[in-house]
Amino acid sequence: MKTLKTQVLGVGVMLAIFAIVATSLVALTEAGTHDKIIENERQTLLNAINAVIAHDEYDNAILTDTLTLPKSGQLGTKEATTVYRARLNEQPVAAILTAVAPNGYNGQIKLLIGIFADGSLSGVRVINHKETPGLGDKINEKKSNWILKFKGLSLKNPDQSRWQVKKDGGDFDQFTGATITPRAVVKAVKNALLYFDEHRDDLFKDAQNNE
Amino acid sequence: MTDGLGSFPGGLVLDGQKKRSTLTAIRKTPLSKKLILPLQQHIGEPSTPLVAVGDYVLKGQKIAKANGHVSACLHAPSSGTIVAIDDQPVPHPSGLSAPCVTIETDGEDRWIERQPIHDFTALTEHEVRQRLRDAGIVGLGGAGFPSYIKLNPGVHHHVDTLIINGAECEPYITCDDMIMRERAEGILDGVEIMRYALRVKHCVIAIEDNKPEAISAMEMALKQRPHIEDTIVTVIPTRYPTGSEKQLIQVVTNKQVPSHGLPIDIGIVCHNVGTTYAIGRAISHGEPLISRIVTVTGKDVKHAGNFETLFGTPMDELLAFCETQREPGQPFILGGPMMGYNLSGDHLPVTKTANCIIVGVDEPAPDIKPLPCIRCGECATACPVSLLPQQLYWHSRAKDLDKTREYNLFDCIECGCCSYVCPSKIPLVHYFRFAKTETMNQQQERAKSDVARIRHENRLARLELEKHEKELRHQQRKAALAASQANKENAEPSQSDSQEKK
Amino acid sequence: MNEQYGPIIRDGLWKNNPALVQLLGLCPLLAVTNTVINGLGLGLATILTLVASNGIVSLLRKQIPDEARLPVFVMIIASIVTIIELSMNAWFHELYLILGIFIPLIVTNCAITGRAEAFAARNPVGPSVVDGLMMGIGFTTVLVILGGMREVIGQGTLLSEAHLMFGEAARNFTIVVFEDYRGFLMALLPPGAFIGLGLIVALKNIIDAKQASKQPQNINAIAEPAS
Amino acid sequence: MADYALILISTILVNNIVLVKFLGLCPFMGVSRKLETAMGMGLATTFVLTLSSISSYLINEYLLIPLGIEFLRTISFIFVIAVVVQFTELVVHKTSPLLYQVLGIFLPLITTNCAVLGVALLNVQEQHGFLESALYGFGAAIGFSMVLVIFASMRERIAVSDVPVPFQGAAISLITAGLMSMAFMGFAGLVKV
Amino acid sequence: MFTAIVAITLMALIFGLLLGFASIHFKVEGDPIVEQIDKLLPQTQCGQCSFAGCRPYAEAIASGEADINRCPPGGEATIQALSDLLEVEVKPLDDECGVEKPKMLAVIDEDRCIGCTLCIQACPVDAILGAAKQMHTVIADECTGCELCLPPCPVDCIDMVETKPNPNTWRWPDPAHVDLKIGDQP
Amino acid sequence: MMPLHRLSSPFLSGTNRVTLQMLTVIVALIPAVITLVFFFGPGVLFTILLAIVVALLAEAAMLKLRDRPLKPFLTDGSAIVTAVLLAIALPPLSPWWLTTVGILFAIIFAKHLYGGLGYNPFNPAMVAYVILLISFPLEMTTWLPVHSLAENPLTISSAFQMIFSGQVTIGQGIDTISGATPLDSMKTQIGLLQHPAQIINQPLFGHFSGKGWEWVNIWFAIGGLLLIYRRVISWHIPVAMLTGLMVISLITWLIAPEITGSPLFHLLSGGTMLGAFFIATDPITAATTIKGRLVFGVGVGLLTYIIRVWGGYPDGIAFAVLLMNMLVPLIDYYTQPRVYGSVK
Repeated sequence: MKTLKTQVLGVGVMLAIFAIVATSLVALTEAGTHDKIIENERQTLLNAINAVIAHDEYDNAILTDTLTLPKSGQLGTKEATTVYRARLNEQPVAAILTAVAPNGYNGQIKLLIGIFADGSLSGVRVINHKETPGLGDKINEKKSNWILKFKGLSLKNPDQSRWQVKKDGGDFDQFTGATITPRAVVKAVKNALLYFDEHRDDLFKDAQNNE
Repeated sequence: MTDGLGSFPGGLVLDGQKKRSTLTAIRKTPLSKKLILPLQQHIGEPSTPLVAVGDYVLKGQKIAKANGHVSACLHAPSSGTIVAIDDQPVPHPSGLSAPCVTIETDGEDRWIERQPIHDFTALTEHEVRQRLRDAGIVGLGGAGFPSYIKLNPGVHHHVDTLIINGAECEPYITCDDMIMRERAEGILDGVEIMRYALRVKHCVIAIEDNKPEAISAMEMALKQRPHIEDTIVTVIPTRYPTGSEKQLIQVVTNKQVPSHGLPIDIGIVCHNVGTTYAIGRAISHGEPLISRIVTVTGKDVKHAGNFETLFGTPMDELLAFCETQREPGQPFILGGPMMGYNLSGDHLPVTKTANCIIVGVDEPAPDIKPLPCIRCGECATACPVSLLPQQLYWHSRAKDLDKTREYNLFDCIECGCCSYVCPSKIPLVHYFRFAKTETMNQQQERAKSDVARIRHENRLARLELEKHEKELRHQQRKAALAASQANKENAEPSQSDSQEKK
Repeated sequence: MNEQYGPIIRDGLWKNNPALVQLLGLCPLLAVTNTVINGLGLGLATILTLVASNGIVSLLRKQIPDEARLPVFVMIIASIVTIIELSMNAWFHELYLILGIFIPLIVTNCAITGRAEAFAARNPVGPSVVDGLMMGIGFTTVLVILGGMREVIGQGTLLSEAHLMFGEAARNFTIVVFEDYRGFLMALLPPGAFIGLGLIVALKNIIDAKQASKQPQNINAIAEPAS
Repeated sequence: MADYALILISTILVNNIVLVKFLGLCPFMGVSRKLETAMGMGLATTFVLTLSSISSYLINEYLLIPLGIEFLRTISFIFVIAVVVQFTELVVHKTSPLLYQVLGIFLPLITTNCAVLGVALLNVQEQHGFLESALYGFGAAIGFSMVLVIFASMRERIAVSDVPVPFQGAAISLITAGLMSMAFMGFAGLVKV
Repeated sequence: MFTAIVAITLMALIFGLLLGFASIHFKVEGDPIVEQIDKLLPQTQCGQCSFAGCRPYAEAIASGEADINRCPPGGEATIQALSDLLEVEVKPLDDECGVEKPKMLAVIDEDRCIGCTLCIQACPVDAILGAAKQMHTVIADECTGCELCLPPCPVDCIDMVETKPNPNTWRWPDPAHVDLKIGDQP
Repeated sequence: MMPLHRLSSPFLSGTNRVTLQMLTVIVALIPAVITLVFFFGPGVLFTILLAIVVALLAEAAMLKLRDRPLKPFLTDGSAIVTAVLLAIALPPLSPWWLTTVGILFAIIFAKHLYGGLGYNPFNPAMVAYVILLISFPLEMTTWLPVHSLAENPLTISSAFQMIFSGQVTIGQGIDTISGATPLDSMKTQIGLLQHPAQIINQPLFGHFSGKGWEWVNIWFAIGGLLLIYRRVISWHIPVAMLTGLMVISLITWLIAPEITGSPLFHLLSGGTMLGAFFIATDPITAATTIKGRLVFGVGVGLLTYIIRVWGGYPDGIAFAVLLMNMLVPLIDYYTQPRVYGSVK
């Protein structure tokens, strides 16, 4: 019984030693890479934002100039989201919102929408979607330039009633064989613009409170 | 009289092809010069010869005795001299040879003294069975199971119904049809004896509706014996394989014999009409089983018909008697075209189970090689036992024998319905036969290897023991030596020391 | 030298290739091989892990008690993988995002545990490291071939997005194999991964059969180091 | 309630762990030669996968996050899984020798089943709560078992087919898996999350 | 970093104790798989597999040291059965070990036998009867056809004969050998 | 050596033949094909012919590669049946390469890699259909409106030109002459929260389902009845499948009429009848036991409906058939009939 116990103890101690060594090594690596990883993540986010608003159009630390929005039916979000604000010389330039088009062909389409302070679009990008490859996935900027065409449009250009795909009598192209996806995206962008219109002031106020 | 009848799943309606051999009455085959009698013409152990080469035997004399419970006696079909006891080609799918007794007949056809029993009720049931066993009677429908065993209800069973099988569902075969037409009286003799031996109440004589003459003959004969109670002729629809025992039981009684069980388990005994007739002859006339009715028919037979033939008669003589022109490449079959087998030659003896010889069929299976199975399921629809032949085929082909057993391979009755309907023309039954013999072979080998292992282990244990004993002896001897030396040492220490040093 | 390492090299690269013959490590193999670069990235990570784990396991093989063998192996491998994961996160961030969950899953790549069990735990460091390297290269080769196959058939290019791995300079590495190709989408979707690997395995079988028929009766001279 | 049902449908059919997510392929290819063994493997995996997704959730939530050592997630999860497997083996062995006979040989294999670790990591990635984690693990395991059993039954049939020689064995199995995964694409869009 | 090391070490320690405890407490005795493999081998004890009998070979298979295709007497059927049991691919018989032959039976030419008992000692299943200086004979039913009695015989009086089939031991021919190409015109 | 079928009994043989069954299938398809041509123009015929030619060539090539005799397998008709079924399922103006790729996958991957006739676990035509559907969703979901709706019906030569060179002679592009199938537009418009009862009043729809489609489906059903009458297929699968589809659609229709069309709409839309009588009944890939066939059929019906209504693809027949194909070994295993004499 005694040997049995020592044996058990031996295994345990052995494992513990290995654990100490292994964890130390891992922890050391972590310490060495920590800052770089944080920086990477920051850069990735920045890249995403820069896709919807050119980086020379603002000069503030956009990643820290944020505001948390509660979930909103108009934006299609089901949880709180973060708004990034772009400013040039302390003046509001644009807000970058997250919106969700709930009625894609295969589910939700998550969008990043940049809106200039004057209510025109600085850019739209799809972050996440499950649309049918070959049909609906043309909303991805890598597959087609459809999504790029939003840049510069606003609720007046074209007129609010024309914010529909051509098939429904609007101004926006649909894809051959797939109408649902572009329709969902157009609608989501339009709703985001409407939201922006209503909340413009709230969206740009109080920059100092965030860090 | 069709109400109350059951039916089995699947089955086929086949062209009977029976007319050709029922145009003439049963004829006797001429006595052959040489009769070759295989020692095994039945299911079970081969019989043991009672005669030696050179012995003179009389017609009906017992020349070989049953060897064990499941076995049958063999009798000389005619008088003559034993000229050989050796291996001869026998009718068997393998075409191999087996031990046979050969009699050179003297043409006198002299009977041994017969002991007819006029009132079988004077005998006990046991004595009846004993006489049947001595008379060498086996099932004449094709299987050749010793009949006396099937007439023994035993203490655990109560037999309720005796079924006389006059279905004869296979195409071409008409020997049962003809025996019912011509020898209905004799059959009823047998029925009475069997009813007595089995102490059974009901008796059903089942005949397919494509044999109206046989039906009326049996009904007529039955009317003339009003004392036979509770015995009826039942007409059943013609559908292959109604004549198979288990299927017949299902049709007549609407009951199923348990898988791996016997009809007697559900209180039913079933005998062929030919067997029934032979039982009647054996008791009432004291004649052992020495001949049977053989149907000789087929495209290439000029005078097709049924022939009462002594066992051992070479088939070539029988075929010559009905002027047969055998064409090479044409089927030459013993038994029916659905379940019979190819004969390896024509110089083979007629045996107890040889019910029909077919020389050339009218519509043979076409000469195309099989296509792969397309799983159409026709075979499963046709199977009278509700098996899934295409699954069995699949696993037989892959030699996955365990799986074939899982799919109930051994319930297959090899009736051939599946092969017949297969659109790809796959010889399914052949695969099943192969898988069955392969399984049995494997079981035998496994049993043998078990024995070998035990023997090997015993041997190892024995060697170990011997080695151990040797060592023990060695040690004992050493110990004894040491002890004796020690003794010596004790006695004369200095001497032993010096001795050792030397 | 050659005698000792020859069989190990042949084993890893061809005869006992972890992906084609042992069918190990299939999860990443199928999941990340949309493009050559993805395959290459994960392949390199796997090579590193294999070499390191084989080396360490072999180094410590006498110290590890038998009862604790598996947990220790797992721990060693998990640590290595975590280190690699962190490094990739730091230096190949975009690739790291694409490969996602399959980097930590290298831990459960049976090819790695398998080699640790079957080879490294029984052999000295030198052969173990070579074995790890060869198995890794064999695995990576398959990753790259499958990635290439799917990329060409699926979108008509090769080496697209090479910058994820080789930096910005590699952006124009991309080779457009078919101009104006409409793309055979299935190759990029899950079924394409399975079918593609199936075809590669069959191709290996065909080549093996060809070789066997060319040099008949090559007696099993090469001792097989326990598989 | 409906959300939970959707998680199940999603993990079993739409995002099947094997055919869509490419996890657990080693046992999928390795233990699918025979139907009975596939069933045993499925049963064992279901048990372990459910249990380990629960326990890794607990470890993550109450150990790693509070201590701020998320970077040790992989190590601790694989550890937890190894222990859960060992623990299962222990319990089964003690309580039901019969079950042990069925599951025994499969249990050690599960440690290196990437589906188990994968599901634990996915749970974290998708920020599932306790019940969601458990359901996600259970659904994934059911999806795994279902596909494994189906695949095994198909392989039994293919094993006796007249497959061209170079394709026999692994190659045709992979192609079959591919066609299965293709058929499963029919479920795409069933759950619009 | 410190917390990390402490946490993981503690975890490892606890789990290590648990595993160590389990591994000792629940060690499985014996290996039933050897029995099952042994059951499938033909028990000729012929040693063609290069192991000293069927059981050692079974043990070697169970431990993964030997392949399943080293048993010529068992042939294809045994390989099939083993592959089923162990769930590995079927392989062709290793020709290093020998080729599959029909079942053989040792027969002693009694005229030449000098009664040396060497064959009796060689027979692994005790299937040879006889005593020193007396003629020996083989019990046909027990002979496994292993040929181990051939080399020791000083006068070469043992012959291996093929066992002859009779209608009772006959098997229906394998359909696979009858039609080689499905779909061919005859 | 004696041929196998002469080696042992039975020595008689029925008249049932594989080739005959396949031929009957093709004959039974003719009325529906004529209807298709009537409604969707001559393109259908070109596609069928192209498919047959490619299928026979591919079959011959594979047989040659596998060292199998050509004649019995080329004449068994199975390749032609596969070709015709796929061609019918494809859009009427499919470009030639679409048909060719599909047939190659059907014959090579789905059929010959598994060992050719009789061994394929998946229905080859449906494998090809799904591969095309997920790879080329655009081409595969572009249908012509029925003739009577088109402004200028296609002539034979323009159809030929479109299939083989991709050139459109009339109008500006394929967009102007093509559109979605009734099933597809029903789904799309329900997505727009329109009520099925209104959708069905649009010009694309006829009495019960899509204009033209209902007739095509009815003729497929009539052809199928011929197959049942000729005992080429048994009634179990079609009846079970249609019952399954009808029951589930009836239930949803009664409970929630806003989510999809009526049971009749589903019975007479898309590939329902083609699937029920010609595809799900393919004996090689369907269940073989009686009970199994019922299970199989109901499964195909239910899955079809589920995929149509809730899934990501407009028609679910092909996926449903493949999914049930996968289950066939299990279904067969668990629905073995009770063998004579066995208890339960």
